[in-house]
Amino acid sequence: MSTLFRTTSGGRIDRATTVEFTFDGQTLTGHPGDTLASALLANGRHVVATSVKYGRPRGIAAAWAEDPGGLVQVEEPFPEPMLLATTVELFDGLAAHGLPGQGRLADVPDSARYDAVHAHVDVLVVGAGPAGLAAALTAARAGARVTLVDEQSEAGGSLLGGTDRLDGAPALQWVAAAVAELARHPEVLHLQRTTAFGAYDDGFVLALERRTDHLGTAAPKHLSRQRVWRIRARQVVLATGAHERPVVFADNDRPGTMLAGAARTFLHRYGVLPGREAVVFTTDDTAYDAALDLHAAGVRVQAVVDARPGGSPQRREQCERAGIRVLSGAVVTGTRGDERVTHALVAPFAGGEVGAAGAIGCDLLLVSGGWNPAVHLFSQVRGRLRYDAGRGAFLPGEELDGVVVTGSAAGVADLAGCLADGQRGGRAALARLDIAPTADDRLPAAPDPVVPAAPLVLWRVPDTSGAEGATSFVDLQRDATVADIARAVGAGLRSIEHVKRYTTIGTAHDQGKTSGVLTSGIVAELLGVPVQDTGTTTFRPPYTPVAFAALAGRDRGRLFDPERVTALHDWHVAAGAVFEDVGQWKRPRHYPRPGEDMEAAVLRECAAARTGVGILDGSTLGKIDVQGPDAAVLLDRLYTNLMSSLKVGSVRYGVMCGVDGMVIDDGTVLRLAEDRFLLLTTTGGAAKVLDWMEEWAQTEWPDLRVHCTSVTEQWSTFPVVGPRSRDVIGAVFPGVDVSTEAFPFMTWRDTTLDGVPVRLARISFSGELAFEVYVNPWYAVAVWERLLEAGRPYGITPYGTEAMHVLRAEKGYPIIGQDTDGTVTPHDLGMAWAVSKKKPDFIGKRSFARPANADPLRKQLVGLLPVDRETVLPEGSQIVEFRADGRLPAPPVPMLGHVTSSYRSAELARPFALALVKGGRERIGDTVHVPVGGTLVPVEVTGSVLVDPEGARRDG
Amino acid sequence: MQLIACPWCGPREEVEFSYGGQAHVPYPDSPAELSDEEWAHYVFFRDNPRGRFAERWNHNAGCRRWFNAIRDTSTYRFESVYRLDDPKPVTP
Amino acid sequence: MAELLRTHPLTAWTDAFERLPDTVGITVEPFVAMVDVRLGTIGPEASAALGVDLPTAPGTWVPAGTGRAVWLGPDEWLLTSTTEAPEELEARVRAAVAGLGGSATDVSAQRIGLRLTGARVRDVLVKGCSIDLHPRVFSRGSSAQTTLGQAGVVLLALSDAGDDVVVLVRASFAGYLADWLLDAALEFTTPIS
Amino acid sequence: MTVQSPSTARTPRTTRTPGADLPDQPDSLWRSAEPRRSYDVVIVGGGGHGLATAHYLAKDHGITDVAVLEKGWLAGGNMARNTTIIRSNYLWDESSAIYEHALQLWEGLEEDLGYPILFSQRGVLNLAHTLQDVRDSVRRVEANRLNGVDAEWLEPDEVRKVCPVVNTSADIRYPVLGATYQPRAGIAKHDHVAWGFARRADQAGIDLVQDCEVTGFASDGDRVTGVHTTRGTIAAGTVALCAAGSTSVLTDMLGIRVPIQSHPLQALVSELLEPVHPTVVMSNAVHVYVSQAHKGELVMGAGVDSYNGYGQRGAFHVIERQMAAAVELFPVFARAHLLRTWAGIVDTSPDASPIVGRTPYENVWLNCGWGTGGFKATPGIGSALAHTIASGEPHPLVAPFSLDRFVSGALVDEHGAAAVAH
Repeated sequence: MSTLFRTTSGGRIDRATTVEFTFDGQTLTGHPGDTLASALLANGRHVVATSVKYGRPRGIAAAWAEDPGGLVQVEEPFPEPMLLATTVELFDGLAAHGLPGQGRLADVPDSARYDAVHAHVDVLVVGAGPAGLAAALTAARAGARVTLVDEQSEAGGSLLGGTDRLDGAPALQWVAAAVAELARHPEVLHLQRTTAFGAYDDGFVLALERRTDHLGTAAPKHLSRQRVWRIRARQVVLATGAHERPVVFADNDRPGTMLAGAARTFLHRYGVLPGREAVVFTTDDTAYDAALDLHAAGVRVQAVVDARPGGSPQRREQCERAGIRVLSGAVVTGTRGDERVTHALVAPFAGGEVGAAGAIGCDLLLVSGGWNPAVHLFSQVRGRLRYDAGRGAFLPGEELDGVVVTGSAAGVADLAGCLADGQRGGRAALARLDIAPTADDRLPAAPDPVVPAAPLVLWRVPDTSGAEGATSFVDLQRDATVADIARAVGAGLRSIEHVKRYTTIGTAHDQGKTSGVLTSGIVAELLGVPVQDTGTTTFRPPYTPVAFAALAGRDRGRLFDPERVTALHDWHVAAGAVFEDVGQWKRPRHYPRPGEDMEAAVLRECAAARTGVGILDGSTLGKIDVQGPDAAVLLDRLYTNLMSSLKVGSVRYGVMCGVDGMVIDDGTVLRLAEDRFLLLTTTGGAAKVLDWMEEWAQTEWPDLRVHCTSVTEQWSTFPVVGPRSRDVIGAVFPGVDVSTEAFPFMTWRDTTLDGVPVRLARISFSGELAFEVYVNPWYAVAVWERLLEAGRPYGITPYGTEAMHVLRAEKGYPIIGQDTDGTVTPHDLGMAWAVSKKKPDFIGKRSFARPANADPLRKQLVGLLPVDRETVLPEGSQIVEFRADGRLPAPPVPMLGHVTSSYRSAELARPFALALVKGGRERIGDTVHVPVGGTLVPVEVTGSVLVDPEGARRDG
Repeated sequence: MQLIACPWCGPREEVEFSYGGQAHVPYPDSPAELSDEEWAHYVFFRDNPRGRFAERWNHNAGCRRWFNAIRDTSTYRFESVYRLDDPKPVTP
Repeated sequence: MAELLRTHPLTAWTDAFERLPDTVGITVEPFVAMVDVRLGTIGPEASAALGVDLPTAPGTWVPAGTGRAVWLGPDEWLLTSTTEAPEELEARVRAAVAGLGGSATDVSAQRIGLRLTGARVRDVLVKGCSIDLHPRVFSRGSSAQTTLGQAGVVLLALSDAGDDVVVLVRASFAGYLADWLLDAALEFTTPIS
Repeated sequence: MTVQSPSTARTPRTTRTPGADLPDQPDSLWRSAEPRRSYDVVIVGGGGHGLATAHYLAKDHGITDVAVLEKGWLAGGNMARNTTIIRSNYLWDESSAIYEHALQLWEGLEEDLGYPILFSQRGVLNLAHTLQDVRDSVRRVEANRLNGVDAEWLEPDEVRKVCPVVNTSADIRYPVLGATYQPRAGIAKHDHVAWGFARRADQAGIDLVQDCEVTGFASDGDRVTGVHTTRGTIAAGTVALCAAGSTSVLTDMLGIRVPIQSHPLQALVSELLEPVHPTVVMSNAVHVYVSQAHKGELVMGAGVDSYNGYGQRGAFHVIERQMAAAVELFPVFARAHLLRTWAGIVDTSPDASPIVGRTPYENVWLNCGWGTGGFKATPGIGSALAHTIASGEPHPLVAPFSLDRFVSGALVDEHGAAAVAH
C-alpha cells in the first residue's frame, strides 16, 4: 500500500528515508519522524483498536498522549502492552497491532536496562512549547541551573503543529535558535522525550526519559532504555500546555472522528492528510485554523459546523474567502459509516434544542469543544483548581510556593500571550530565588493576537438518535457513555467520585485526559448544579503510564538488595558452603561434603564441635562499642541484668527488652575498661540495637556521658568450639595461658598474633569449651587459616548456622526472633536469672508487673522429645493436649503453643525440639501431641536444656 | 517526598530519615509508681492529630542525630525543625 | 611464622576496575587507620591534644597530619592516619579526648575506601546519590554521609571540579557497591559501535 | 434480585476481550438522605464498616432508626482505596476467628446483598523467602487448620503450579522457599461491596447522610447525647465510631485516648492486561502484594509510609521499591505500566490488631485500628458490631479486641508473630 495520504512536502519527517513496519500483520511504510499514528494515517488507516466493552472499532482521535482511541500492543522489538499509537515513534522493524481492550505481557524476561538519575536545579521547566522555552531562556540567561523537560521528540510544543511565525519567520526557526541557545548555557540540561509524570512536595518532580525506544532494534544495549529523573527543583515552571476537549454526540467514537487541533498537527508536523473530505464541528474559534489549513492542503472541507448561534464573524469571513461553508447555530448530532465515518449528521441548534438533522458526506470529522489546561502536575502537588465557566475549564486556582504555571496551562490562549507569560513565569521563579533576570532577555515578535469570538461551553449534543446517549461516548477507553452517567445519577449518585466509579470513567489508560472535565460538565447538567460544585476527580501520578521496570530501575537481580558478606566469604564459597539469608547477610548454613545432604553435614559438623573442635564464622554478629564515664549506667538501664557490676576483663550475657517488657535482643557484653564495653548483638538485631541505644541516649538521657559506635565490621569473630579448642587456641596463641584457671569461662584476654592485636573470649553458645577469636578483618583470612592449620590434628571442622542452631538448642539457648516472636519475656524464656532484682528500673521492668505477665498460662520455653525417637517435628508445628484416642477433634482445637526450633541431635541420638508452651514449665514430664501431616505425634515435655544440664563441659 | 531539613546536615531526602513518633513524651520518673493504666498510656498511647504535630525524627542515613519537628499531618509540610534541647516552638 | 597477610574485600574486583577508562576511574584505597571520635565541645584544648582542628562545619573534611578529619555529626568525626597502626591511632586519640568526656573507637576495618576519578564521576554518582553534587556545592573539602544506591556511604570531595571523590563504605557492602558502580559506569565504558 | 441492563441500542459486539468489563450496576442505589434530628443509633463513618454495621443492624436485629454519617462521599475513604484482598489466615485464635467469620459471610454476601460484588475465591499465596519465614508460615498454617481455617503449606514447585508467573528460581536475591496458601481467600470489587451494603441499608430505611462531618459531641455525664455535625446536631441513643484513619479526630473530640496512629498506605494499578496472574500473591519480605483484578488490571499495594499522615498521599520511593520487588518476583511484569497511584489512611495499633468495644462513654462503641485488615473484615465486623450495639455487650468475636488489653498487657500481637500484613 502506498502512503496515499502523505502530503508532497513539509512536516518534520525525513522523507528521504523510508522505514518499514507492520501493523495487524500488514507491512506498511513511513518515515523517521513519524509516530505510529501518523504513519497509519498516512497509509489511510484510521481504525486501530477494538473497544473493551462493546467491541466497537476505534481510531486515532488525537495526536499525542490525550488520544483516547489508538491503543496498540507493540510486539517487536519487544512485547509491550497498551501504548498509544500517537506516542510510539516509528522505526524500522516496529511491529504492533490494535488492542482489544487488554494488553499482553511478554512471556520472557525483559533484558532492557533501566536507570534513575538525581538532579538538582534552580528552575525546572516542564514543557518546551512557546511558554516553556521562553521561561527556560529567561532562567538560563540569568545564570540559573535549569532543566527543561518535554515529552515530545523535539521542542516546539504547539508550534510543531501549526504555521505560526515569529520574528517574521517560521516559528520553528525561533524554536531551533532557542534550543541552540539553551545548549550553550553550561548549567542548562534540556531533555526531550522526557515526560514529567509526577509532582510532589518541595519541588520534587519525577520525569521519564525514553532514551532508546525510538531507535528500535538499533538501540544500544548498554544504555538504559528508559530513565527516571528524580528532580529536586527550587522552582518549578509548569508550561504543560492544554488538551483540546471534544464534544460528545451520538456515535462520536467512529474512526475518522478526531480533535481539530490533532488534524492540524498531523498535517503540519507529519505531512499527513487525515482525510479527503472533512466536516469541522466546533464551539470556539481555534478549530477554524484546522479547517483553513486542511482546505489549503487540498482537503475538501464540507462545512464548519459552529454551535454558537452567531458563530464567529471574522472566522466566517476567512472561510467564505476560502470557499468553506460555515453553518452557525448548528451541531453534529451523530455519524454514519460502516467502520469509518462516511457522514456527519448536522442539525440546527438553538436554545439547547436540536432540529432535524441532515447528513453531510465526509471521511473526517473534526471536533473542538474548547481547551482544558493540562493542570495535572499542578493538581498532583495539591494546587487548588478553579472552574472557569466562560471557558468550561479548570484552571490553577492559587499560587503555590515553588510552582509557577504559565502559558496555555494557565489559560493563556494566543502565541504572543504564551511567550510573554512564559517569560513572566521564568522571572517569577527567578524572583523567588533572588536571581535577577538579564537585560537582554528578549522575546521574539509575535503577530498581534486576534480577539476570538466568545466560545460556547457545550459538553454534549442532545441525543436525537433514539439511543438515549448509549452511543454518546464520554470515555472511549472505558466504553462509558452519557447514558451511563445518566444511569449513575438516576441511581442516586451525586458525587463525581461515585459517578466515576459507577461508570468507570477516567480509570483507563488515559486516566480521563479528555473525559474528566466532560464528565464534570455532564453530571452538573444532569443534576442541575454548577460545575464548580461538582468539581473534578483527583489528579494522581503518573501523568502518563510508566513501565514497572522503569521504576524498578537498576534495583534488579544482583542489585535488588545488597548482599552483605564477611571477610571470609570467598573462603566459604571455595569450601562449598550452602548459604542462608540472614537479613541482608549471606551466612554459610552448612558445608556439605560430596554426597552429603544437609542432615548428614549438620550431624557431622555438630559431632565435631561436641567431640573434637569446630569453627564458625560469627562475624555477622552485631558489635557495638560503648564508651564514656556513664557507659555502665546506660547499659544498666537497657539490659535487664546488671552490667555495672561486671569486672573489666569479664563477659556477661545480657537481655534487652522493649518498654513493653518483651525480649528484643540478647548477647554477650565484654567490659573492656571501666568506661568501655563491647556489646554483641544478634546478626539481625545489630542496626536495631544501635538505633535503640542511640535513641535513648540522645532523646531521653542526654546527660549521660556515653557514646555508642558500631564496630560490627571492625571485628571478625570466630568461635572455636569443642573439647579440643584449647589445644588449637593454645597452639596459635602460645603467649596466652589458656588454662581454665588463668583464663576462666566468661572472661576475655587481649593478645597479638605476629604483632596484630587479637582478642580472645571464653564464651560458649554450645555448652562446650570454646574460645571466640576477634581480629581486624584485614587479617581475617590469615587468622582463620592459621586456626584451621593448628586444628588439623584434631579434625577441626568449619560449621555453619544450622549446626550452630542445633548446638545451642541442645543447651536450650534461644535464638531471638526464632524462639521468640515479640510476645515473650525473659521469664517466659526461663531467664529470670538474667533479670535484675536489684535495679530500681530498666527498660521493660514496669511492664513485667502488668496483669497479663502474671498469667500462669503464659507460654514458656521448654524442650520436646518425640516419644518415637524418630520424628523431626516441623518447626512451626502446633501443640495440642494429649488425645488418648490419638485423633484430632473437630476444629477449633485449642492450641498449647508451637515448636520454635527442631533438629536431629547427634549427641542425643534422637530428634528434639524447643517450644513455647502454655504453662510449659508446669507441664514438664507430660506428654502432649503435635499434629504432623495427618497424624498426632506424642512428645514429652522436658526442660529446655537437653545436653549437659550441669554445665560440666564448658571448661573442657 | 519531603525534603527534610536536618538541623545539622541541611535539607536531605525523606528516605534518609527515620520517624520517631510524637515528641516530648518523657520516660516516666518512677515507672514503678505508675498504675497499670498510666504505664499503658506511656507505652502505647500517642497523640495522632490531624494537623500540626510535634514529632521526633532521626537523620539515620546521615549524622544519626535525633531532632524534633513541627509538621502538619494533613499537608505533610514541615513547619520547623528544632534540636532536642530547644523548647517546643510556641504554636501561633 | 610468616607475617599475617591482609586481604581486601574487593580483591576480586581489581581487574574490572583496572579496565575502566580514565573518565570513570575507580581505585581501591589502601587500608588506613580510622578512628571514630566523639566529643561534645571542641575547644583549643581538644585541638591541642589531638593535633588537629576538627572541622565544625557540617559536611566538611580537612587534612589532618597524614590523614583526614571528617565531620560526621555535631559531636562525631572520623580521623584517619596513613602512618599509624589502627590500635596506635585509637590509643593516641582516646588518650587525648577521654579526659574531655570524649571517646575514640577504632573503626579502621569498618569501612573501605574507593577513589573515583574522571570527568564522569558525577554522572555515575547521581545514579544513586540524592544529594546535590554540583561542584558549586560539593567541592574540595566537602563531605557527606548519605546513601549511594542502597549502601550507606561517606563521600569526600577531593577536587573542586567534582572529578575526584572518595567513597567510604561499610566493608560488608563493598562488593555490592563495587557491582553497583561498575553497572552505573557501564554506559560510559562501553564504546558505542 | 436481578440487575437490569440498560435497554439501549448498541452496535453489535465484534471481537472483545471476555471479562474485560464488569457487570452493570443497579439502577437505584441509595437516597441522599437529609439528616433527621434524632436516631436510635448514629454510626459515624460511611465506609465499609459503617455501612455493613447499618445493614446488619437492620437485617439481624430489626434496628432501622439509624443514621450513617459520612463526612465526604459514601465509602470514599479506605473502602475506595484498598487492594480488596480477602483472607482469614491470621495467626492468633482471636484474629482468625473474626476474619473467618467475615470470610464465611463473604461467601454468602452476593446473595445477601443481591448485588454483584465479584467475590472471587482465587486463593492467596503468602510467600516465604527466609528460613524464619518458613517457620512462621508453617506455624500459621498449622494454627489455621486447627482453627478450621483452610490453609496449606506449598513447596516452590507447588507455588509455581498455583501461580506460574512467580519467579521460583533459586538464583534470585531472596528465593521463594515456599508459601502458605488459603484457597478460599480472594478478592472482591470494593465499590460494589460498599454500595451493596448501602443499598440494602437504604432499602431498610436507614439514612445514609453524606457531606456530614462530625464536629463535636454533646454529652451528659458518661453518656453521649448527640452528635454535632456540619449539617446540624443529631441526637443519638447509641453512637458507633467507624471512622478508620480518622478515628483519633473523633476520639479527641470525646476526650478519649486511643492508641492508634494514622499512616498513609499506598496502592497502584496497571492497565488492563490479558490474564497472567490467577491468584493473589503477598510477600512480606520484599513488600509486595498483587492480584489481577476482574477487568485485567494488576492491583498492588505497598508498605505503610513511615510517618503519620492524613493526606491520602504517600512518598514515591515506596512505590519505586515496590516496583523493584514486583519485577524481581514477577519478571513478566517488567513492561506492565503503572497507571495510577493513590493512598488511604490506615489506623495502625500497637499490636497490629483492631480495637473494638467499650469506651468510657456507656453508649459509645469504638471500632478502629484495623490497619490493613479493614476491608477483608467488613461483613464480619459489621455483623459483630451490630450485635454488640443491639445487645449492649461486646460480641464474643470482638471481646478480645477491647481497649483494656493495652492496660492488662493481653495483646493480640499479629506483627510479632508471623505477621502477614495486608
